[in-house]
Parts: sequence; C-alpha cells; structure tokens
Amino acid sequence: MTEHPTSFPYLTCMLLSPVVGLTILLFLKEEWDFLIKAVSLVSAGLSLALAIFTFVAYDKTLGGLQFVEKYEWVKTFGITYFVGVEGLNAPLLLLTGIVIFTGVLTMWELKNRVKEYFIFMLALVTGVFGVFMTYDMFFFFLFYEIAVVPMYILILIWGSTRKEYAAMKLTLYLMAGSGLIIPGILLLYSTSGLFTFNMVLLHGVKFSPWIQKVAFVMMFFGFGVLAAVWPFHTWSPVGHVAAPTAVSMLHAGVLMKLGSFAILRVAMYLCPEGFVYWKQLMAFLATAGIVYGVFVGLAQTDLKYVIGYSSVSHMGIVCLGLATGTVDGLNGSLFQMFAHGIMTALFFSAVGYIYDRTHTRDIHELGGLSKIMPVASAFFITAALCGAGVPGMASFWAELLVFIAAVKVYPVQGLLAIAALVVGALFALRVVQTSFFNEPNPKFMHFEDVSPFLGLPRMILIGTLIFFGFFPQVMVSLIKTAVVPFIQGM
Amino acid sequence: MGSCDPVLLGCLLTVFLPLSAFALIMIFTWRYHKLSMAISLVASTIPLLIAWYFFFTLDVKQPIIYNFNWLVSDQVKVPFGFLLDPTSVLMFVIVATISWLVQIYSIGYMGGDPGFGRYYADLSLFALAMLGLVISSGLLQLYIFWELVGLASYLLIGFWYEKFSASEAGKKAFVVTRFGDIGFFMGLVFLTLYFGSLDIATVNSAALTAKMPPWLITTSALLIFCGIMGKSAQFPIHVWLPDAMEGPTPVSALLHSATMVAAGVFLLTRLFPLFAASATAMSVVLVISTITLLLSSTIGMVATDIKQVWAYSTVSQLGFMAMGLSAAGLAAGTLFPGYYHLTTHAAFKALLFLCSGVFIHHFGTNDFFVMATQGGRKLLIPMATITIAALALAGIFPFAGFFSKEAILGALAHLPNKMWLVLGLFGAFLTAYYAFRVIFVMLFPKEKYDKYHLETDPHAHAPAHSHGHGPGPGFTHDDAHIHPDAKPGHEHDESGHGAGHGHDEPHGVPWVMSFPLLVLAGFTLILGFCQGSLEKYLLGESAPHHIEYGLLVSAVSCAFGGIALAWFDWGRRGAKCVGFISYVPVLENFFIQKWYMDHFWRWFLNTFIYGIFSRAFTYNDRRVVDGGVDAVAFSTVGSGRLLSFIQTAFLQYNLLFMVLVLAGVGIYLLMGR
Amino acid sequence: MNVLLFGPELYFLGAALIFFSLTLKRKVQVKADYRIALALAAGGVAVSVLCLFQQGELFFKAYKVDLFSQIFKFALALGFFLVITISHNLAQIEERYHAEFYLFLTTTTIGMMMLVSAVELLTIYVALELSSYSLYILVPLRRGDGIDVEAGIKYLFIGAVSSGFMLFGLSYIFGATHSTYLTEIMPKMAQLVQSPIGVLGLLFSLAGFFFKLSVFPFHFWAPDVYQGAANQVTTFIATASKAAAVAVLLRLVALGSSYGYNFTQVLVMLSIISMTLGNLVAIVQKDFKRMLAYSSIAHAGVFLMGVLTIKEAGYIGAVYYALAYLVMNFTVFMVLSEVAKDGRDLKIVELAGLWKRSPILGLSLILGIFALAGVPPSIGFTGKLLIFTSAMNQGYFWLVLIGAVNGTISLYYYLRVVYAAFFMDPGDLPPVTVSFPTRLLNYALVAIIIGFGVFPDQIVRLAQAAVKTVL
Amino acid sequence: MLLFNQLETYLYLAIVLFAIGLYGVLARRSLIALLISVELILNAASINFMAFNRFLAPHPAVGQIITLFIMAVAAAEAAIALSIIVALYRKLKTINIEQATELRG
Repeated sequence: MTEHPTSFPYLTCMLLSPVVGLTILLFLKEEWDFLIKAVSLVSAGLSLALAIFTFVAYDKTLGGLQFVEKYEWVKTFGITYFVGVEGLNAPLLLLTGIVIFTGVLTMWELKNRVKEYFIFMLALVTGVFGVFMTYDMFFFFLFYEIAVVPMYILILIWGSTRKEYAAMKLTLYLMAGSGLIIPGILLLYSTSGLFTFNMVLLHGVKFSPWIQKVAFVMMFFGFGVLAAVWPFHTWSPVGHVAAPTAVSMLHAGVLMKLGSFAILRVAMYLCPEGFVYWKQLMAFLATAGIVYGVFVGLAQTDLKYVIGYSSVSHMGIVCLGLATGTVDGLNGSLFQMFAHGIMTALFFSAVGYIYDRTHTRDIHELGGLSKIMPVASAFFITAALCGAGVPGMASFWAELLVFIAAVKVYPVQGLLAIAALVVGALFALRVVQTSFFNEPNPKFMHFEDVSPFLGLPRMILIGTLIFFGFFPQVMVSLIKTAVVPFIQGM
Repeated sequence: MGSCDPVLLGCLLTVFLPLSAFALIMIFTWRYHKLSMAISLVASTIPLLIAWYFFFTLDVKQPIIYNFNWLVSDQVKVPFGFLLDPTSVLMFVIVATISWLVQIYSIGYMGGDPGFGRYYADLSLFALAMLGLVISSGLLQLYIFWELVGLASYLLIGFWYEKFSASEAGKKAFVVTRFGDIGFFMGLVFLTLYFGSLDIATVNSAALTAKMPPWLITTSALLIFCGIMGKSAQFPIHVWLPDAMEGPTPVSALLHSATMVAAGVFLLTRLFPLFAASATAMSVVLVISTITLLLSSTIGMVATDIKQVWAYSTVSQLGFMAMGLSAAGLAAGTLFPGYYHLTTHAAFKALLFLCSGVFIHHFGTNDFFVMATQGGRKLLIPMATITIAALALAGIFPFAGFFSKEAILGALAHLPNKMWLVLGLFGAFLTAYYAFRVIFVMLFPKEKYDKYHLETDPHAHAPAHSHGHGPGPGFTHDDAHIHPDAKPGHEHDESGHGAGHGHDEPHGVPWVMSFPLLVLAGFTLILGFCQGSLEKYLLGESAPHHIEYGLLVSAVSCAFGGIALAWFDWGRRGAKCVGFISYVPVLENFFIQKWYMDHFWRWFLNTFIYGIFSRAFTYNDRRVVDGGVDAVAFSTVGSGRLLSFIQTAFLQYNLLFMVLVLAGVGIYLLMGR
Repeated sequence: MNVLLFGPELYFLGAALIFFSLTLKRKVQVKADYRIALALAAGGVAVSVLCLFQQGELFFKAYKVDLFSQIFKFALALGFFLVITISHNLAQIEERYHAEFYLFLTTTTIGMMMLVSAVELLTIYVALELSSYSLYILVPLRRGDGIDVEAGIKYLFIGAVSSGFMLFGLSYIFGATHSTYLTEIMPKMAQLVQSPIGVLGLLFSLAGFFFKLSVFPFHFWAPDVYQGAANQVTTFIATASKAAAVAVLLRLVALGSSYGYNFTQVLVMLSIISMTLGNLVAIVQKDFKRMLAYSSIAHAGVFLMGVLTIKEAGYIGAVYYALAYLVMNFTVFMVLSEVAKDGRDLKIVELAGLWKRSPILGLSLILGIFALAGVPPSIGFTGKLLIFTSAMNQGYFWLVLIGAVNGTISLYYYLRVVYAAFFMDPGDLPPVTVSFPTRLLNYALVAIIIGFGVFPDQIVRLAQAAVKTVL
Repeated sequence: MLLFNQLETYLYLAIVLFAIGLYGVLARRSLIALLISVELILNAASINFMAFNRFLAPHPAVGQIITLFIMAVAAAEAAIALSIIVALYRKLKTINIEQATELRG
C-alpha cells in the first residue's frame, strides 16, 4: 500500500480536537451549562469539518494511504504512531464526525451532570476516531478500548431502563471480546518475526495457515461481539434500550461499525487464509443474524428494542458482505456500515425526542403520533423506510450490492437474506403504523413538535441518507479505491 | 448530463419535475394547500405535454437509449437511463394523461382536506416513480422505481392514516407487494449472474436468451412474475388491492386501476421476449391469470360497495390482460392484444372510478344501493359516463373494451386447448353481469334495496373472524394485519375527507371533476377505432385483421347474455333484486367471503410468521442465548464465592494448604525430572 | 569506596536514627514529627535520584549497585515518600507511636533497598527478614479491637514459615553449589535443576519471595493484613514492598537461563492460579482494602508472567509494570485513606457518590481503578500489554489467553467500585475535603497515569537499560 | 563412628527436624508452641548449612557464619513474635490461635 505523507497533521487534529475539548471541560464549572455544550459542539464540529475535508480531499486517482503520519513511538516493542486515510476508513471517519456532531446537538436539552456527560462522550469519540484512522495494532487496540469503556458510565448515569444491568452486561461482554482480541493480535505480532505492530508491515508477512486460522477466529469473535454478530448480539438491544439518546446514536451508529471495521481491517487484512477458512461460518452467522433479527424484532413492543434488533439484522448484512470477500460485497458492506450508521443515529435521535416528551417507548401507547408531532414522526418514518430498504435511501444501494454479491458466492444464504427483507418491511411498517399512523393518544395531545433547532441534527442525518441515496457513486467510487487493492492483496 | 438533446431533456424533466415537486411540498409548502397544488400541477402538466409530443412526433422504430452511470461497483453496474420505444412511450402517454386528469379531478374531490398538500406531494412522488419506471432503460432502475411506486401507493392508501383500517390497508399493500418484489429482485439477481448487465435491450435480445440455459430462463421469468403478481394483484396475492380502496377514490382511479397495477402487466410486455422464451413460465402465467379472472369476477358479482366491485373488476381485467399476453406467448402471437387491453382498460376503468368517486363524494357512501335509493341517476354526467364505461367494460360495440377483448379472445383462440377460450368467454360473461348489476341498480332504483342490502351487507358476515384469530400473547391488535372485512365503511366519509364538504353542496358536479370524466369518456369512445394505428405504432406493422365471426358472435353473445341476466335480476320492473347466485347460498357466501383468501393469509401470518418463527426466536433469544450469557456471569461470581472459602479464618488451615501445595509441586518436580 | 554507591541506604539509616531519637523524647508532637518525616522522605527521593546512575560492587561483591537496583531504590524511596504524604492523618495509630511508625517504615525501606541490590544468599536473607520484621511490627501498631493483632500474628507466622522454607532451600542451594554468591551459582544452575536437591532448594527458596509478592499459595496473609493493618501501612505493603519483591524475584530468576520445562510449567501454573483465584475471590468482597488485596494477588500472577519469560522484553514489561503498579495502586489507596479520614476500613459502598463529595478524588479513583483493570489510556494498560506481548513472544499462548480473560473478570469488581463512586447516591455520607497539597498530588498522579501510559517510551528505555544489567 | 562422618546423616537429621518443626507449626494451637516450631525449622536449615560447610564447602567458615546470622535473626524474630503475642493476649485474653478468627473469606 503506497503511503503519501501529509503536509499538515489533519488526522492528529481530528483526533485531538475532542481531547482538547474534554480537557477544557475538565476545568469548566458544572454550572456553565451553555459554555460546556458550546465547547463540546465546537470540538465535535471541528473534527467533523476535518473528516469532511479528508473525505473530499482524498485523491481517488492517487489511491493508497493518504494524510499519513508516522512516528516511532516505542522502538523496543515496535510501536509506531501511524495514522492515515484510505477508501476503507474515510467514510467511517465521516460517519463518526456526523454522528458525534448531531449527537451533541441532540443532547442539547440535557440537564443532569452535563459536564461529565460531555467529557465521557468526547473521550469515547476520541477512541472511535483513533480506531478508524490508526494502522498500528497497539494503538488500534488502545483506542478500541477507549471507545468501549466510557460506555459503562454513560449508560450507568444517564441511561434509563435496567441501566445497571445493561451497562455491566455491555461492558463485560465487550471486554470479554477484547479478551479474545489481545491474544489474537499478539499471536500475529510474535509470530511475524518482525516484532512490529505496524499493520501494513505485518500485512507483508506470510503467516502459517495454522496461525492465521487461530488468530482470525479469535479476532472475528472478539470484534464480532462489538459488531453484534449472532449469537453474540444480546448486549446490543439491552444496551441500546438503556443508553441515553446520543449514546445510543454513537453506539449503534458508530461503535458497532468499529467491530465490523476491525474484522475487515485487522482480521481479514492480516489473515487472508484464516478468512478463507472461516468465511463459511461468517456467512452462516451473518445470515442467521439477518433472519433472526427481523423475526425477533417483529415481536418487540419497545421502540428501542425494535431498533436494536433491526441493527442486529443490518449488521448481519454488513457481515455477510464481508464474508463474500468480493469487491462488490466489500463495497456494499462498507457502504452499509456508513448508511446504517446514519440511519440508526436518525432512529435513535427521533426516538429520543419522542421519549423525552412522552416518557414512553411502548408502540401501542404512542398511537398516531404523526397527528401530534408530524415532523418528529417524519424523522422516524424516514429512518424506518430506510431500514426497510426503500430506494432513494443510502442503505438501499448498500443492501443491493451486498445481496447480489452474496447470492453469487453463497446462493442459499444470499436468497435467505433477501427473503428476510419481506419480514423486514413488515416489521418496519408495523412499528410505524402502530405508533404513528393510528388514533392519536389523548395523553400526548399537548406536546409540541420538534423545534427547528432540535430538528437540525435530524435534518442533517436525513440529508446525508438521501444525498447518498441519490448519488451512491460518490461513496462507492471512494470505497472502491481501497477495496480493489485490498481484495488483490488477500 | 446537461445535454442540449431535446428528447433527453424531456426525459430528464419528466423525472425531475415531479421529484422536485415532491421535495418542495414535503419540506416547505405542505402547509399551504393552494401553492402545493399549483406546484404539483405544473410538475404534472409538463410531462403530459412531453408525453404527447413524443407520441406524435418522435420516431421510435429504433429505440432511443440514454445511459448514465448511477452506481458502478465492481461487477454490479446500475446505469440510470431512459429507453424510448413504442412500448414505453405508449405507457408514458397513458400514465402522464391519467395522472394529470386525476390531479385535476382531485382539486374538487380532495378540496378542503386537512392533508391536501401532503396528498399532492404523494401524487407527485407517484408520478415520479411511475414515469421513471415506464421509461427506465435498465431492469435495476426499473426495480428501484417499482419500489418507489410501492412506497407512493403505501402513502396514498394510508392517506387517512388516523383511520386504523386505512393504515392497515396501506401496510398490507406494501408488505404484500413487497412479498412479490422480493421474487422480482431474486429474478434480477439470477439474470445478473448470467448477463452481468440488466439492460432491458440486452435481456430481451433473443440471441442471448437463446444461449441461456432453459432452467435459468424459467426460474428468473417465474421469479420476476412473482413481482408482477404482486403489483398486478394476481392470485393468490391479489388480496391487497380490494383493501387498497381505503385510499381516496382518485387514488384508486390512478394507482389501483389505471396505472400502477398495470405496471405489472407492463413489465410482462416489457420482458415479453424473455417470457416467451420459456413455455413453462408462460403456461404458469396463463393458469394463474385465468384463476384470477374467474375468482375476482365471481366476487365482483356479490360486492355491494361500488369501489369494491370495480376493484375486483380491475383484478379480473388484469388477469385477462395477462391471459392475453401469455396466450400470445404460447401461441407465438404478439404482445399487442394484452397491451391494447391495458390501454383501453386504463381509460374506462379510470372513468368508472372517477364517476363512482363523484357519487361517493356526493352521497357520502360507498354503497351503490344507498346511492341508488338516494337518487344517484339525478347526476346526469357521471351517470352517463359511468354507463359508457360499463358498456366498454362489458365489451359492447363500439366501445373500446369490445375491440381489446376481441383481440385477447383471438389470442386465446389460437391456443390448441380451447378450454382457455371458454374460460375467457365465461369471464367476459361474468364481467358484463356484475358491471350491469351496478348500472341497473343505479338506473332503476327499487324500494326493497335497503332491506335486501341490510340482509346481505358483507359487514354482517365475516366480522367475527377478523379479530377472531387473536394474535397470541404478545401480539396485540396492531398485528392483526389482514382484516377479512377491511372495507371502506361509511365512517370513512365522516371521519376522513368529509371534513367541511360532502353532502352540503347543492347539486351536480364541479367542472374540475366532470371535465376529466368527459375526457376519459371520449377516450373510451375513440380508442376502439385506433386499434389498427396503435398496433402499427407498437409492432411496426399492422397484422391483417381477419375477424373470426364465430368468436365474434360468441363473445358478443356472452356480453349480452350477462347484461340480460343482470336486467332480469336487477333491472326489469318487478325484478327480485337478488343475484342468481343467491340460489346457491353456499357458493354465494363463499364468494362474499372472497374465497376465504384473506382468512388464509391471516391464518398463515398468525401461524407461521408470528406464531412459530417470531415467537420461537424471541423465546430462544431471551432464554437460550441471553440466558446462556447471564449463566456464565452468575457462575463466575458463584465460583468466586466458593473459592473464597479457601481463605479460612484459621491460620493453620491456611498454612496446611500452603505446605500441601508446595509439597505437591515439589513431588511434581521430582517426578517430572 | 564511593559513598554514593551506598547513598540511599546510608541516608535512610540516618533517617532511621533520627526517627529513633524522636521515639525517645517524652512529649508527643504529631505535627512536628510529620513535617520531619515529610522532609526526610523528600530528601530520600532526592538522594535516590542522585544515586540513580551509580554502578559498582560493595562488601566483597555481596552487594551489587547497578541501574536496576537504583531504579528500584528510587521506586522505594518514592513509595516511602508517597506513603508519608498520606500519613498526615494517622488516625488509627496512637499519637505516641507515630515516631515508631516512621521508624519502622524507614527500616523496612532500608531492608528492601538492600534486598534489591543483594547478590549473595545471606545478604538476601538478612535484608528480606529486616524488611519483613519491620512490617510485622507495623501491622499491629493500629489501635483496634483485635483484628490488627490477628492480622499481625498471621502475617508473622506465614512469613516465618515461608522464610523457613526459603532458608532451608537456600541451604540446599548452598550445598549443591558450594557457594552463596549468585554470580557463582548462576553457571551451575543448569545441572542444579537436574539434581533433586537443587530442584527442592530452588523451589523452597522461591517461597520467601513468593510470600513477599503474595503469589499463590503464599498469598494467605494478604487479605487479612490488608484489612487488618492501618491504611498507610497497607498502602506501603501494597506499593513499595511489592516493587521490592518483584525486583528481587527478577534478579533471582534471571540467574538461570533455563530451568527446564517442568519448573517453568510450575511458574506458569502458579501465575495462572494466582490471577484466577485473586480475581474470582475479589468479586465477592465487600471491604475495599480486602478487595484490593485480592486484586494484588491477581497482579502477582501478572508479574510472575513477566518474570517467567526470562527474556529482556518480559523483564522490561515487569519493571515497567512494577513502577506503574506502584503509582496506580497508590492512587487508589490515597483516595481510600482520604475518604476514610478516621482510618476506618472502607466498605466499597462507602465510596458512594464520591464524584459529588469530591470530584477530584473521583477522577483519581476512576483513573487508578481503570489503570489497575488495564484499561487504556493508562500505565496499567501499557504495562500489562507489554508483559502479555513478551509472554506471547515466548509462546505462552494459553497463559496470555487466560490472562486476557482474567482482565475481563477483574473488570467486574473494578467496575463495582466505579459504580459506587459514580452512580450510588451519597445519602448522608459527608463530603470529603481535600487539602491543597493533596489536590496537587492528585493532579500529578493523574498526569503520570495517563501521560506515561500514552508516552511510555522513556520509561521503557530506562527499564531496558536496567534490565540489561541484570540479564 | 562412620555414621557421624557422613553428610547424609546430618541432612536426614535436618529433614527430620524440619518435619517436626513443620508438624508443630501445623498441629499446635498455642502461639508459643508455634514460635518454638518455627525456631526448629530455622535450626534445621542451620544444621544443613553447617553440614554442607563441613563436608563440601571450599571456604571453611561460610556455613558457620550463616548459622550465626540465623541465630541472631531468629532471636529478633522471637522477640517480635513474643511482643505481638503479648499484644494479642492483651486484646483477646488468649494465646490460642483458635481464638483469633476474625478475618475470613
């Protein structure tokens, strides 16, 4: 992979702007509510701006790794600070930027322990950015855990339903995952003979098949936990239900992508033979997740549970795309990561708004909301339609690519997954109809609709969805620049 | 894409005007009714002009194709483009015209409705999707617009969403058609596996299909036909269409009679060569369409809701078109008869609906018995036009329906097995009967209707069933998807669009509503005589038109027979006003229950989707998967509690333990050396 | 001879004398004693830094001064200083015993300092006993209703028995190699592990050091002593003495390039059992100090993992982690003794609402806890990862796997602390007032924990240089 | 006379002594007895040192020196142990280890 060093450390700035933000927050007073929010919004906005910049400024004709920064970190152990942007992570950096920015806006009404909230949220985001941009396994894992752990406190303090249980479960589950990841990573490190954590260098090493199989399966399950690969998904609905709005947005929108991205970036990238050996299993689990998710979601009555299970299903699609190991599949998979991230963020922010008003998420209790707050419902319905794979939304293209690729490689699983779409539609519309298109619930008559300011973040998300729904090529052409060499390298 | 080519420009405008209209209204102007209406009208008028311009001036003997890359992944390539050939242009004209007329009509019909703006936004969305579908150059693009059409229909059917049955119907429509679309999509995937590209021209090129393995052709053709079944409401997934009548009547006229449901048949014609390449597929199509024809016409005989009657007649006519096409495919015929019938049907069925719309709007009921008793025939224009339309539907010379039906029966006649012809004729007979049942009732109202009507009001039947299959624990009423008796009731007009208008208008019909009627009536009259030219336009040459008199006679006699029977039952002075069918109560009830199709699907849904899969998976998720995780956690803590007993309070036990372990290790080392 | 070679030890000897004279005077001046102690401790740190790069041998080669030893002497001096800093509220020790407290703290520090640079069996033994005996006395110094003496007596006897084992083992080693100098024992190690006497000797003599490090099965004293001793004493045992134990263990194990398969297996097993047992039992603890005791047992397993690689990388990891452990463990104990002003044993639930009662302590606590749990960005994470890495390099796949899984288990009880501190309602628990110096200390600790976690390079280089002198 | 000129004799003696000491530590309940047993263990070690020194060691005095040291250390240990035992007696009114069972689990 060719590396093009950068003139200005854009990525480091992207990484540091949340850090700086939270350091400033540390010294602000709890009472300066607005200032705190403003600071976090600025730092989030800055990183969003940089993310957009890298997304746009990435030179597709040049390809390879761009904006590369590389410093010796710990020579003795071959740790390097090595960040860069390519087609694989550019969309995800953008996704992170958008979600965190909208997330901060969404939580603008937060009253309780504002300062700490934004501190932890920014810490989490730092981790996410780091994972997406780094090419050194040490830092990869470091950021990975930074991204995972603050979730515990975020859910614990600002969460809602069964939060103690959910927070503990989620954290331990993910940590158990990293309990598998560490040995996997270290196995590669120590058997490579290079004693370096630099992934690009490790990619050059030809590991013995046995090592690859072991390392791959460990990392697949380790990261798979975070990607809610069936049957390691149960933390996700519980966690999402418990988490506060913006955290659910970040978690379902971005963190789950961390898992799938890590599977791609570390497991598949470093152990191609291991991937070939295990991909049948991957495909099977992915399909199971897709089908399973929709069917279980069909029986849920809590909006967030419904979304949680739809995420399980959609992440299954991502995983299926990865399992195909074809250019189309990977394009679709990465596109789906992006699209689903935005979509779920929209879902949760819509639900969050509704929940803050009505204090219920029971789909029967909120009937006919679209009479009372049409805009808020419109947000949710858009997301639901996107989830049902309606054309004109970004996720449609992603699913299209994945399914076509999947049917080529795994006809049975592919067709099953496609068939699951019917239930998917049923499941989305059931929720929409029950909680929005119905007799309005008199209890909620007095609630007012989304204010333009609070509507802004949701509009941003919808805009993104529709933009990429109409111009998918913008995304795919970028992703392709990385995926094609990736596949050839495997 | 900023090309100066006027044709291309036209195509682009056709797609992007409605799109922008939809966006504008949805985002900004949906609060301002008049403005939204204006925008939408503009955005539908220009495509209309373009359509007719193309139709008359453009020479499309050689298909005109534009393609742009929309999405280019590795092997998957989705072009965005336009294909202008006779088939698409004709459909283009039909769609543009009727949607324009309906938009005009809706000004009167929907006036004063709170959701007026949203209504027009949805109409624009539909126009966008339908037009895009018609002139799209690739199958994937077609599929995309196909889905969008479904979305639009979902929104429009559920337009009065605060009425539960309406939103139910919308969801039902979406899901059921989606069910077919999945098949369509799979078919496309299969085709891509073979062709790589899904260019319609490529797929249709006989050379390629010849090389294709037969099983692949058959499979993909049948899968695609699933999509057609969904959209064109063929048996057994026709169930959504009658419920779709929950939507506003103009919507029913536009989507659920003239254009959208015809999209399925359009696709059939679009891919006629592909289908024709597989006899198996075509015979399946023939069987299914025949069943559809008979089933729906029989149900049409007993329905008392005027829109239901026309809905079922639509289903039957669609079946009839499919019959024509498949027969042609089997007997090496042309796609003309089916397509021709599609055209004429679009005209007179839209007319039927719009007329009924006038009545409904005026009397505030859907029940034509009530309309009749309240003096429906006083409304002259609609009464006249509806009669014309009914004549056309029944296939009486010189109305359009006559010619197209002739054509189709001709195609059927070419089949070696004459049974199909007979069935077709029988269908025609039934059609004539139920059409004129309505007409006669309206024309010659009798007093006893109310009594009769009260007796056999379908509301009196079925209701027990609908909520009878209680969705199991955990599934509450919102899961009751398919209401066997989800029919638009009277409450519709009170709660729904009746806001502020309806009965109070003095009399007659606003011009915006009567004008489209007249136009359509005109079409119904003239279309019949354009057969030759249309055929020439479509196929390039007009086949020598030898009329088989036997067939002609039998057909006409069937039609008149039906009308006569209807007259005997309903029209003549002192008629018993009971359908002949009621002499066989079992059969009648069977028909009234719509062959129990809804009950079947309801049962299917409850048993399998909700009952077995969903519940089982949920249980598994709670107990097995999640339970396993929790079990691991608990066992960890438990083992900690157990191990904590090693640390006794008593010093010497600890020492003993220590010494023993040390001794053990020592022995291990000494042995292992 | 160059006096600087023996600098730190001499300094602390002097300090011990001063404290001894303090014990003699009639009237009790707590504040004055504290100030003197603080000054002396600070001076000790300074001296140890001054002598950091000394090299040489003393007392007929029985005493080796090299970077390795000096680093640990610095660590010990630092630990001593830190413990003194939190000794401003020795509520649990009677005023008239404060001077003794300082005195014995100093002597045990001297003992450990000698321990880390002793390279002769007798010296090691004496130094070890010196450090241990002072602690034996420190434990029951606490005023209390008997659990202190109970802890003391248990500590003493477990210690005595294990040192008995050690001595017996040493005698065998002496017999097998005819020498008491490690430098002379080293070459003979290869055939030593062949003879039964040699094996037993080695095993038994390790007992004493395992006891210091509280490795299974010599861990029994840890929970009782941690809980029974005064908070400051516990802090010292948990930080400085751990570092010393790691140091001497590294030095001793470094002797044999290979102990043969079985012996290594034994070490692996002990490491695994220590980690697992410690973590599992810690889950069910209610008392904060007792929980930390079990966590220290678990950490002993981690240290052992680093030690048994007997490779440079592993040693670097161990040294790094020892220093890290000193800092992060101290951070937690500091919070503990700040919250428990009256020096009582703190139940975990008594941390409730700490974020509200004292945000800065809350911050330090969460960072210290996360560092102990090995969560980035913290020295704990980096150190642990370095150790795991080197262990993996030696091919201990399962060991690393189990270690990683143990990390997950440990997170469970660490998170319970976070839960208490950040979520539980303080109820009527009083707010915690933090003096300005302590606040500074907090900031410094936080900075160290994060800073050296993210930028470990300097420490690693230092450790590398140190390890080179041992291996 | 041969018996006394063999290393093994002393080694076995030491082992026996060690075993007795260990047994005492594990079996007796009185803290004083425990202390005595610990001393026995130390003495066993001393005997080893002496014996090895006498029969094998190149340097004549090392073992004896070590033994001297051990004696000194043991003395110190005894002092400390006794003081703690006294403290224990003050607080628990017993020197029976069975009574000191507060800390557990």
